[in-house]
Amino acid sequence: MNIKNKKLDLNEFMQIRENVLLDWPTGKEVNLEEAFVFQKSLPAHLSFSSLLADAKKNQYILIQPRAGVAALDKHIELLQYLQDVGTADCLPSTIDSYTRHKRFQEAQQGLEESIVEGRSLLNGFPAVNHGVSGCRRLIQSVKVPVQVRHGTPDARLLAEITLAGGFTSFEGGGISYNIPYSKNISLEQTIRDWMYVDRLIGLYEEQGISINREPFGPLTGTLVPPSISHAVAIVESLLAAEQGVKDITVGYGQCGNLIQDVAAIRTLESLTQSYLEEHGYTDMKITTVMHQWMGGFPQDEAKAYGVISWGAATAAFAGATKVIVKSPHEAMGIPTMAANAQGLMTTKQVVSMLKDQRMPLTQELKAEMSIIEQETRSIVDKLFELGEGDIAVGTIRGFEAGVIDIPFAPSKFNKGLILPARDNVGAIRFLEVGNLPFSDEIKAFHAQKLQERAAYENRSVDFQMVIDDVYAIGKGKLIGRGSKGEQQ
Amino acid sequence: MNIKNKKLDLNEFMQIRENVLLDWPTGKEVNLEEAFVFQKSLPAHLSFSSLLADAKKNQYILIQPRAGVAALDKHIELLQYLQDVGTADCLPSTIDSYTRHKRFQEAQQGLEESIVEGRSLLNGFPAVNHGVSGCRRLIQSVKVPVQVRHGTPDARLLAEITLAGGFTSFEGGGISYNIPYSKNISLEQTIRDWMYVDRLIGLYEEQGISINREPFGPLTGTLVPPSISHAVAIVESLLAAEQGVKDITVGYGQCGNLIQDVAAIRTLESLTQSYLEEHGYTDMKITTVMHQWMGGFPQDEAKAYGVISWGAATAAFAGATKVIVKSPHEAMGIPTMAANAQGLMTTKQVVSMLKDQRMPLTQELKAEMSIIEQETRSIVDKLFELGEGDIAVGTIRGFEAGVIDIPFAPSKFNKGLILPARDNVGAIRFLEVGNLPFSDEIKAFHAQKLQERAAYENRSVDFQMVIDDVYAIGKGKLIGRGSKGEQQ
Amino acid sequence: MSHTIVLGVIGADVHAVGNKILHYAYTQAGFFVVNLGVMVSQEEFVQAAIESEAKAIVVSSLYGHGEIDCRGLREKCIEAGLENIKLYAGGNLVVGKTPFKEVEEKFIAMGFDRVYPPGTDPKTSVDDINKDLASL
Amino acid sequence: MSHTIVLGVIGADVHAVGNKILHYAYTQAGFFVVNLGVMVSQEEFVQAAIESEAKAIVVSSLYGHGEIDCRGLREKCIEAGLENIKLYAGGNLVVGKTPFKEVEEKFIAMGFDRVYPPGTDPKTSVDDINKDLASL
Ligand code: B12
Ligand code: B12
Repeated sequence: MNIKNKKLDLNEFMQIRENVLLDWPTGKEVNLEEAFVFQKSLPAHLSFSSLLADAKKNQYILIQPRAGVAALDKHIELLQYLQDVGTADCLPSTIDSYTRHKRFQEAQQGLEESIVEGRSLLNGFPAVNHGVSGCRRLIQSVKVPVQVRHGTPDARLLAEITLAGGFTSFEGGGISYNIPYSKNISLEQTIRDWMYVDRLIGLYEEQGISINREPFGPLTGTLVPPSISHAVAIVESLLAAEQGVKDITVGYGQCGNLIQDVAAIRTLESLTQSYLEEHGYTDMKITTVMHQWMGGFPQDEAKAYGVISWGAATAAFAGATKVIVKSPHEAMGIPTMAANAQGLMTTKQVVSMLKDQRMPLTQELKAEMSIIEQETRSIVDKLFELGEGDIAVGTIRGFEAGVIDIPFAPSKFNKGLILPARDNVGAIRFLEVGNLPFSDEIKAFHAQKLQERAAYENRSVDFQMVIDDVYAIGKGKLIGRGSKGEQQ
Repeated sequence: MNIKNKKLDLNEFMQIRENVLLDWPTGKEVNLEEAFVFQKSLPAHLSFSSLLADAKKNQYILIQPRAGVAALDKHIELLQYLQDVGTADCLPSTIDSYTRHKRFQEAQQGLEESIVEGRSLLNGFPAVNHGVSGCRRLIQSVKVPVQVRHGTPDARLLAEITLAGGFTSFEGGGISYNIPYSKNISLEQTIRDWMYVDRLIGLYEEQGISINREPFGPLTGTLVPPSISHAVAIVESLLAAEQGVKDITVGYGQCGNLIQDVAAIRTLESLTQSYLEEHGYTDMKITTVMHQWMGGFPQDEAKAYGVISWGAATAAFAGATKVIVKSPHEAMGIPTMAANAQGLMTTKQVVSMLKDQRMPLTQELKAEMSIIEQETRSIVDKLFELGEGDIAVGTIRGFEAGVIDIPFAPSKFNKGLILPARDNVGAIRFLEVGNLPFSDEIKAFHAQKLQERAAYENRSVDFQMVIDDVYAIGKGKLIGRGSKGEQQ
Repeated sequence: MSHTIVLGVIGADVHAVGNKILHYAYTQAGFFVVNLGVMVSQEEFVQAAIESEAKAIVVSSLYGHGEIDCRGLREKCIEAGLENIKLYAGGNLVVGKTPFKEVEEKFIAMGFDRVYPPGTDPKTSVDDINKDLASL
Repeated sequence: MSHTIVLGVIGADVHAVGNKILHYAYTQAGFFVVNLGVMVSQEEFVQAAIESEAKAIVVSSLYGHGEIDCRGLREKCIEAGLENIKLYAGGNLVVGKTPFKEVEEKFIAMGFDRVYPPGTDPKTSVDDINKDLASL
């Protein structure tokens, strides 16, 4: 294995860079020195880092949508609407799936057809095709910071263009944008490509331009137990920090059980902080983001509002710095501008109403936090062990060994042995632990929790339980019970 | 004072009854013996008592809308829709304001105009005008129990007609449907008139027909501190029990601070139970109902969904037996059928998702419960003292003395000295305690809580704070802060 | 100048909260407020206006029957010799969420001078009243 | 009879959850399932159908690009000699919440035999497939 968690040599970086910029004609618009000047010229209210720091300090919760359409004008209109009507505190540009797979030619075709048809045929904003100048027009049309949100295994050109274009936050990572988002790309490849992205951001940091980095927390969005996503978030934070990233927002997708979710957000912040410090990255700014339920949604809009609100309430009780908002159209398709703003307004109402209420540190919460901590540490520590101290190497070996494993992931580089299911109060537990390096005690804990539920429902602990749980929220429940114990 | 908390003599009751039935021509349709037969003929799934008992036993939460239009056919259509599309577990018939004030002639006119115009000019269902036969047609058109919801100081004829008509639950009480709902009617009058209603229900109980009674918990719906509404609920339960009522659902309007709301629902049940037992009513069935936020709503529908959902979540965490649901049209007007069903569906999604999560009994919760208990007991015990053991007499004297006092009430029989405001985490405290018989310790507690907030907001504790709090939820906040500490 | 205005909630309507706040707001704004509270009949409004020599009647209706309750108020004022009195209405004037334009037209046709949609900030009307009464 | 069907998520789409559940459901229903997983090209679908002698191709598309990705699949099948193969499509086939009628027409016009709206229960299609393949 020819990889190391080591800051990329600047010359090497610059060599790779030449090729990266050739991937699509807009690459040649990027000039780093000029980009630094441009970023420095941006007003403070367009800086994601500043906004996050302010929210963390003053304990309010930022709300952010997902949004992106093909045409630049329409995309600007969309973001302005979400800012003005939706009262979004910060904005995204969600990138289309062709761009995510560097199929820039198909993206171009989709973009052109979209302009002709007057509706977006792409499921996001093709930032690379719009180039640096297009991005700058966008950034200068809004009043709040804008982040690149995507799902791109190789995001090097995308990062070059969008950062030069004035975006101040970049989502993703070598694991979180590979395993849930691709099939055949090796982790070695994506970790390496994301080192490039992080190194690039490090260069901006060296210029005093703080660019926020957000590992993608929810992974496959479907019943991911907190320790799994925490482990990934911590690894990606360590990798990013090594390349010079200073401002990190670690993420988590809401599970639905309040105590588990609060415990998850609290431990996510403390564990990340602690691993970074242990490894010598002491000047980091850490914040958290909670994603409202990322799995299947109910089709009915009124019901979707219920799910959205519960996500908002959870973020408030947990004290997340930011919450990513779903829309009432979630189950049906990419939301209209109006539906997207509605999700935001519902969320804003709830997070502002609950702003001053935090969950106190009860026995139950402590216990849940301790479980998550133990599990996360056993995974991350095992990765270090496998990598003989190198977390990049360890992570690749870890995925090979199934020591870290993501449920429902499409990637062939993921072992796919674990199965999650909900316990009798809806917390997500392990039905199959696969090769996760958990203690017998922890394994017994999960088995017992699921047994409790199975006994209550008078059924067996099996794959049907997993399926029922995958469908549950879409069908108006949290736990996919059989007939027993259900409200009609 | 010529009143006593004593079961009405049957002869006396029958004498009064003759006159009651003369109030409007439909009164003569009522034949008690025949009504018993009819009620007994109804299937179990139309019984409110049975449904509440099942929900309490199996720990799920019933959802119920408010709804009523003038014309019978339209009202039936409305209720069927709320049942089928809205998945309401139980139904209401909300009575129009003319009927509430026994202005049956105006109700008749409104009803006729409504039929002509093809839209409801009345704000509810004029059950008296529709008579026993109209009510029966209604009850037999639906699959779940139906309750009379109103706000009627003198509900004697309304009760006669609706109970004979097959309704199985009746909301209200001599205090809760007087002080918030009228201006010039004495408590002596309404308590007496409600003894009649309770006695009537007692007669049904004697026949083995259990009719559920629900004192109206939220009162003026606006920043009512829990101990105030608890005291009223307990008094009305005692009065009802004396007349032979056996099945009581005590109510409470959500305040918005989760711990306070959970504490309120838990203590409401335990205190009611304990007072009833202390006074010899030992075979009572007690359940609870929580009303989603009863004060001013935000006009925007997406924001209203947020408020509705937060109410649903609170009901679930508290473990209320039933939750009364608002609609996204709340701030604007009586909801359309569709908007009403939407509020229900949002609520159903949230209560079923959270069905298996209850708030554990933490230190914070215990402390809040203890405050509510102390306050409520000091009020109720003082009322017994003033009444020299008779709670009817004591209540009337208590209102005169301001020993019990309801904020923002229109009645001239209410002292109106107390003022509520939110503390720094949004719990409702007393800014003015008026003549409430609280210990110095409790008074100091409230003063200190509001001082804390005032210090945080750098303002003084005054009437402007109350106004700001009245507007707050409508404006997207829980606490009506000045500029300080607000999310923009 | 301290204008005298009559304030109240018309009909069988008991919504008292907004009325208490309007009372406070109008008093703060320097008006002399005759507040009849809730459940006020047309006759009581007219009587109070005569007795207090008020220049304006501010009617609230929240509960949905405003349309029925307000009909004829203008005529009663005229009969009582209050030809020039200004009539204002606000609140949730009709049953159900209704485009405000329709509601406004309806109430203007009934003889109201100004009509306000649900949840109007009292301040808005203070400015209007000051303007309207200055020209009397 | 154990029909062979080819299953996969077309294009650059990585939504894997529904695919895993469909695989399970179709296997339970007695089909022999050739599951190509996510990110499957038209060529791969056709190739797999030829190799496995499948009678039906079940295409999922969730991410919104279904419209672009599915164009020409019928033609590719015909070119490859699979004149009679049944084509099914389901998922969130187009970008945005769209009346299903429109989507259905679009995909039928492209040569699909049956089209399913978002969140269709796999069971629905099991019955349809059994019916359709019985008549072959
Ligand atoms: C989980 C999820 C993700 C996960 C996927 C993880 C993974 N690798 O599997 C993550 C977070 C990675 C993700 C990414 C993206 N997603 Co996504 N995702 C979802 C979500 C929330 C649930 C999907 C799911 O698993 N449902 C549960 C399973 C059981 O149901 P299902 O997938 O619908 O499949 C069932 C049925 O549809 C049916 N079915 C499917 N195919 C067929 C075929 C036939 C013939 C039949 C009969 C039935 C059938 O049976 C299946 C089993 O029951 C949906 C919205 C929703 N449904 O609530 C959005 C959604 C599908 N995603 C969407 C989008 C746009 C994306 C992204 C482009 C952008 C983004 N938001 O980041 C990327 C795409 C990446 C890519 N290249 O594909 C959109 C698609 C929009 C559209 N069509 O207009 C949706 C609808 C959300 C939205 N409203 O915006 N997503
Ligand atoms: C609290 C409340 C109650 C309390 C009232 C307690 C009390 N005695 O005061 C209770 C629970 C008792 C109650 C009862 C009823 N209510 Co109610 N209630 C409300 C609620 C939730 C808030 C009202 C409030 O206090 N707002 C806060 C104050 C500050 O605002 P406001 O009242 O709107 O007043 C302000 C403005 O409107 C404006 N304003 C008012 N008048 C005027 C006039 C002028 C000229 C101007 C410029 C401004 C102005 O200034 C005020 C101060 O800022 C509203 C819905 C809402 N707004 O969210 C329903 C609402 C008003 N109620 C309604 C109804 C139907 C009823 C009932 C008939 C039935 C029922 N649901 O039980 C009974 C009626 C009883 C009766 N006979 O009147 C409906 C009216 C429907 C319609 N118009 O189509 C509403 C809109 C709810 C709904 N959507 O169904 N209610």
